[in-house]
Amino acid sequence: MLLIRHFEEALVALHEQGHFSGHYHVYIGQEATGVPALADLAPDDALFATHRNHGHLLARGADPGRLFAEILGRRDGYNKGKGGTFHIAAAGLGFYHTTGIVGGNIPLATGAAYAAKTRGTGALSVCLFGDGAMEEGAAPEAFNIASLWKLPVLFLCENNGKYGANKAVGAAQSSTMAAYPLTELPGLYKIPAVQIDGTDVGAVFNAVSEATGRIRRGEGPQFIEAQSVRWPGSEGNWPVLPVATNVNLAWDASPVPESKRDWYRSSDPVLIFIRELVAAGVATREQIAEVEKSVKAEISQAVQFALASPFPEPAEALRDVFA
Amino acid sequence: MLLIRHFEEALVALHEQGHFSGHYHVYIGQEATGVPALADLAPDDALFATHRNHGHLLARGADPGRLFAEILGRRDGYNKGKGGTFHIAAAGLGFYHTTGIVGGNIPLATGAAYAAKTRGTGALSVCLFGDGAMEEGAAPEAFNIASLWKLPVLFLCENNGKYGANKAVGAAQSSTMAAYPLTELPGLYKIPAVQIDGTDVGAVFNAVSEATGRIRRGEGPQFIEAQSVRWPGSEGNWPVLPVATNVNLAWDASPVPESKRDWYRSSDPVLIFIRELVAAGVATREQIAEVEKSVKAEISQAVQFALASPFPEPAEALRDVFA
Amino acid sequence: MRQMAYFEAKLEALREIISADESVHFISDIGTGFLGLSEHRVRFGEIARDFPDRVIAPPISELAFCGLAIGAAMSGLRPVVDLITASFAFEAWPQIINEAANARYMSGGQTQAPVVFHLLHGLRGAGAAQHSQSPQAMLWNCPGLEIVLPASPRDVKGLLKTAVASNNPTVFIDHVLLFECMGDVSENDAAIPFGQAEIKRKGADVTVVATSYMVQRSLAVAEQLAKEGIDVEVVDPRTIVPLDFATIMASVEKTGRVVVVDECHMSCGVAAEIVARIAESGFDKLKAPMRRVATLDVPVPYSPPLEDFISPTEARIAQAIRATMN
Amino acid sequence: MRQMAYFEAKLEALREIISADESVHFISDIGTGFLGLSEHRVRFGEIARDFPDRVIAPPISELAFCGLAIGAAMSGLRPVVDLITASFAFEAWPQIINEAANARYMSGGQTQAPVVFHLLHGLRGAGAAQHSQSPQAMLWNCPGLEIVLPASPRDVKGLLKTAVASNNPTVFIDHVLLFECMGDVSENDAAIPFGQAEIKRKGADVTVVATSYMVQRSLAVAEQLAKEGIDVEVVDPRTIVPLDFATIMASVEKTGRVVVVDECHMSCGVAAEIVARIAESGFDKLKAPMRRVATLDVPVPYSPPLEDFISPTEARIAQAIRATMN
Ligand SMILES: Cc1ncc(C[n+]2csc(CCOP(=O)(O)OP(=O)(O)O)c2C)c(N)n1
Ligand SMILES: Cc1ncc(C[n+]2csc(CCOP(=O)(O)OP(=O)(O)O)c2C)c(N)n1
Ligand SMILES: [Mg+2]
Ligand SMILES: [Mg+2]
Repeated sequence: MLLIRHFEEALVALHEQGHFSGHYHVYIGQEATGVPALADLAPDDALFATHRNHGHLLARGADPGRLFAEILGRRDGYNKGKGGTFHIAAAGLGFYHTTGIVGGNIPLATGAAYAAKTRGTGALSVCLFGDGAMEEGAAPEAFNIASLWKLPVLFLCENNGKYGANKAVGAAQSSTMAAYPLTELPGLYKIPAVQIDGTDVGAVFNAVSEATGRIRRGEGPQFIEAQSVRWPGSEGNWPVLPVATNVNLAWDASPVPESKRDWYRSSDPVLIFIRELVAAGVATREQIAEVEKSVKAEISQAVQFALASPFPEPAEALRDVFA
Repeated sequence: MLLIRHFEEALVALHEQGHFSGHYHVYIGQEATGVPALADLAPDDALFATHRNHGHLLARGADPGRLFAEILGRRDGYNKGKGGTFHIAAAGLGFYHTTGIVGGNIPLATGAAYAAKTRGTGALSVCLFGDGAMEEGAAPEAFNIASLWKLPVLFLCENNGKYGANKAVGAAQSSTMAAYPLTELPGLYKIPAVQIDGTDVGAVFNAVSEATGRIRRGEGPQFIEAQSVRWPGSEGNWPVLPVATNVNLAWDASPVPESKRDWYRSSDPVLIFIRELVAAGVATREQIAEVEKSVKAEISQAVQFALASPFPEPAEALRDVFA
Repeated sequence: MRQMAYFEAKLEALREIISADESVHFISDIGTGFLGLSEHRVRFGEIARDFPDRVIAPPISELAFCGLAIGAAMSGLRPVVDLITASFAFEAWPQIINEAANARYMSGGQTQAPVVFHLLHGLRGAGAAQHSQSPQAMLWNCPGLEIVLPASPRDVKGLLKTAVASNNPTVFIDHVLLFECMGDVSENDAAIPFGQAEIKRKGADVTVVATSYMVQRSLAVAEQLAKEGIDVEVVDPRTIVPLDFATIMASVEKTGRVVVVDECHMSCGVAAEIVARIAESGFDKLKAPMRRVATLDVPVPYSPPLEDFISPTEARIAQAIRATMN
Repeated sequence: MRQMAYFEAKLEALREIISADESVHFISDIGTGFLGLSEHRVRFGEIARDFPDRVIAPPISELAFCGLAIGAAMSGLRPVVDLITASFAFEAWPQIINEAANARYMSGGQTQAPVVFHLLHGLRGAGAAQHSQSPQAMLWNCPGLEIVLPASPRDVKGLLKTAVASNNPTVFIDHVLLFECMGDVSENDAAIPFGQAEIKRKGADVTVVATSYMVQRSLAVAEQLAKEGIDVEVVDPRTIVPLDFATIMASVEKTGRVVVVDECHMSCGVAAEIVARIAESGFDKLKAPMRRVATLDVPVPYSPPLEDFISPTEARIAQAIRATMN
């Protein structure tokens, strides 16, 4: 989780320094969903992420250097610089295809599950998407098929809009959806669906283990809505850091500008987890600070790796269209 | 209803005689839905039908001669022969656009309702579609918007698959749908939804009046699922008449080939209604036979009109692309 | 050599393909699969019956079932999806254009999606505006898709085999009016490699480049015009991605006269691209302006004489060929 | 005459349009409407604030909200829908291609759908394969849609007005890299009729037909080449449906040399159609083979040097122009 946080924060800095220019999205605020959710999967499970994929890749063990390199468009990036931030694929980790089209991965993940089931591999497929994807017709269409054909797919909807736009109706959506809670839509298609606190590592781990267990026992698709509170750095179209995270914020959020302090104080999943670890006596503050130190060193090495990686030769653009 | 029945039966004959060649669909078996449903609408209400539109047009008072002419590709057809059976439009009757794309009219009807609401005309919009359309993502997407924006639209789903393909799950769908009954999907989007017997004229009339009443009082979209049993003449890809309907079948179905007799005996909405009328003393058998006679005369005149109508000049093909 | 009807060759190919490779699945309506509204459509049911675990009928959810096929292809299957009428492929456009076509490239070559989308395109008679489309030009404008347009019994069989064996997403675009066409198909007919045009008729005076059903129509016109002393060469690219431009150019160099016949709408259609390429590379070989015969730029009307008027008919093909001779 | 930035002219047009006609509704995100990711995007919020009943933000349901706009247009409104990135228009393809484009025709002229779809197309810098598409060629292959490609502050304002006033479905395709471009816009700028090309630069040696952002790029190249003694004429069709082919041909007759520059992928792109038309009608006027400069036929890569390599850059435009002079 700390690795993801520091990765994304370093990325914001790289963007501000002009090392890459396009639109991008960070996973800050959702670390407690991705990390425990992907902790327990099998090596041949397939994963389909979205524009907000960096955290998923890292949670699955991706090399931060090659991730940075991809986002910087460099030759050593996972996709040779061809995919970029929206499309990071790492087939070796089960990320075959990452889409920038909202809802686009829901049919694809359902298809990977169809392959797993009919080939009898015992693998499952995980579809990671935001609450916004529930507004696309692709979602109910794919839920229907996944349910009818009892496909081994976990739909993991990261609703980062808790207390969001639709607060008025008491729901937790980042945008306009009459069907809430979001679990009702898959539920309608007879897909077991639960809503959980996506900032609670234990809750996520348990819900995902339970769901994947059911899937592997042949019970068909499962749906989890993991709620989190939108990180205040993503209010504009480009991420802006309210503060550089360090583990001490877990006990003293005063370095955060007041208007954004609340989030760090009560909704930041990384800081919540740190407090939990310390409270449970699993680690001391000092140990955690040590971990952070080594994470930061790893990130800074990874940044160096990426910056040192050359841009691909221009003619590389002509390769990989067809087999 | 008799007019629709005899229209469609005459059409099957015209097809068999080679007067038109394309794929087409008839409304036989659903007459008790379309007729009462459209009986009570206002002149400026908008209607959006599908490939199975002939009955809707007739129920709304379309001229059978011009309908036949359209289906035969003749100059006097409602669309000058350009639309044909799938696309009969009659703007004067509120049929602006009839689509052959399953689910395609659901967003369109929602849009007409948006126009009616924002222009304050007091009109509503009626979307007529089959159970199959519920499988297209266009349906939930449009339901969501119609509900959020409280649009004056009646979604009238004609489920002609009662005891159909999905009998196994106890549902009434013509094809594969995990979300049943069909009323649950609009219900999820907070659209009031009822399931009714689409072969019961009174039930349809009451349900539609109630729904349109609510819509006109500003309560937003409403959904009705009208169930009917698939006519056995539509088992193949082209309609085939098991028998030429005449009102006497209401009391004696023996002229129908045995394998298809059941439908005429218990599921034919036209014959059901005739028996009701007689039982209620509203009409005698003889009066109904008289009506049928005049309907048949009207249909045969309409056929003559259509056959006498010339084909459009070829260069007509170049007109009506742009204003 | 066996004489065989086109639809029989197609069915034979489907059966051989699903028999030979466990990873092949057909996602298709059982009652009409791959044969649309033709009277032979029920014949697909025999295959479905013999491979019940590998032929599956989806709901009316083109976007999702095409996406499903793409995802399954990424995970090791070779799904063949029947979209029936080509117009319904628009429902799945986001998955075909944004996902399938880009998957290999965006991933830097890590991922492949060997899916086949099967469509029936074109003017089929009274299909009207929403059931007569020819999306091959739109698809050609989207790099990353192979596009196959068979025109003979031998080609439909051989190209279908190559399509399923290909490691790329492939759009297999067929035409219902070809189904009754007869032709030679050898017992052990081999797969036909993509990117190999076939000279369907040798001729010295005019090169006609035609695709799909227009190949058959152009051949008929060529016979007619032979009587007028015009010797037409008919070149069938068979696949437009990849395109065997060398064979086309060799013919152009020989004849110096070009007509391109294609059933897409005219503007930005397949004929536009072929004419543009020849204009760029073969300008000095041309003895006369090139001509395109395509569907006129109006939505497809329902009424037969109107449909005929906008269609690339034999009369319009003949007229275009004659025009190049003046 | 006022000098004005392109995005300002566009905002001014939007405000004037919604002020002038009660039946205009904007279906659009409030925070970014019509300006995509440009830094000025929040400026649309001012209009939304002033017309709260006629600017409405839809869910992420492109298919439904485009269909809604079409249906509303059939019932008397003039909706303008912002699809943001052009690639998202594929989600609404069934409604745009099958419903909007065919409505008037299929109904035999009874129904009209005066809707405007607004898209931002093209290579915008690191948009990668799914956020850089240029769907205008696909759309041109679908009769029934007007297609507008503005390239200057005056044009964006004048053409937007005509688009909304038009009784046909219109696709308004803009380019975010034009937004900072400055130009003259008169206070009471009139609507610019569709189907009137503009000679953006007069020249005697080579005709460059360019659209959208490629007009600005071609103008820059023309200035460069003037120093080499090559006098380039830049013709901007401004709308491709309807197309002012007469103005293009008049220029071709004068220069005898043609380069077409367009940001669609090459095959079946806009440049293909323009080259094909000239090849058919202007064959005897040409002194050299025509050249196309378009996006190379590969998905759009993310990395800047790769994106640049496949893009219709100034260097490639200049090279193509020089090639026609030999
Ligand atoms: C089909 C499509 N429409 C619109 C967009 C533009 N877009 C990018 S991210 C986004 C919001 C998505 O919200 P959500 O799914 O909740 O993901 P989050 O960004 O909150 O993680 C939108 C609308 C898109 N990428 N694809
Ligand atoms: C998008 C799309 N997919 C497929 C079809 C082919 N098709 C025509 S009618 C039909 C069945 C529709 O079922 P339903 O909506 O229940 O209507 P019914 O024919 O039963 O009245 C299908 C699949 C189509 N017209 N459009
Ligand atoms: Mg979200
Ligand atoms: Mg039905």
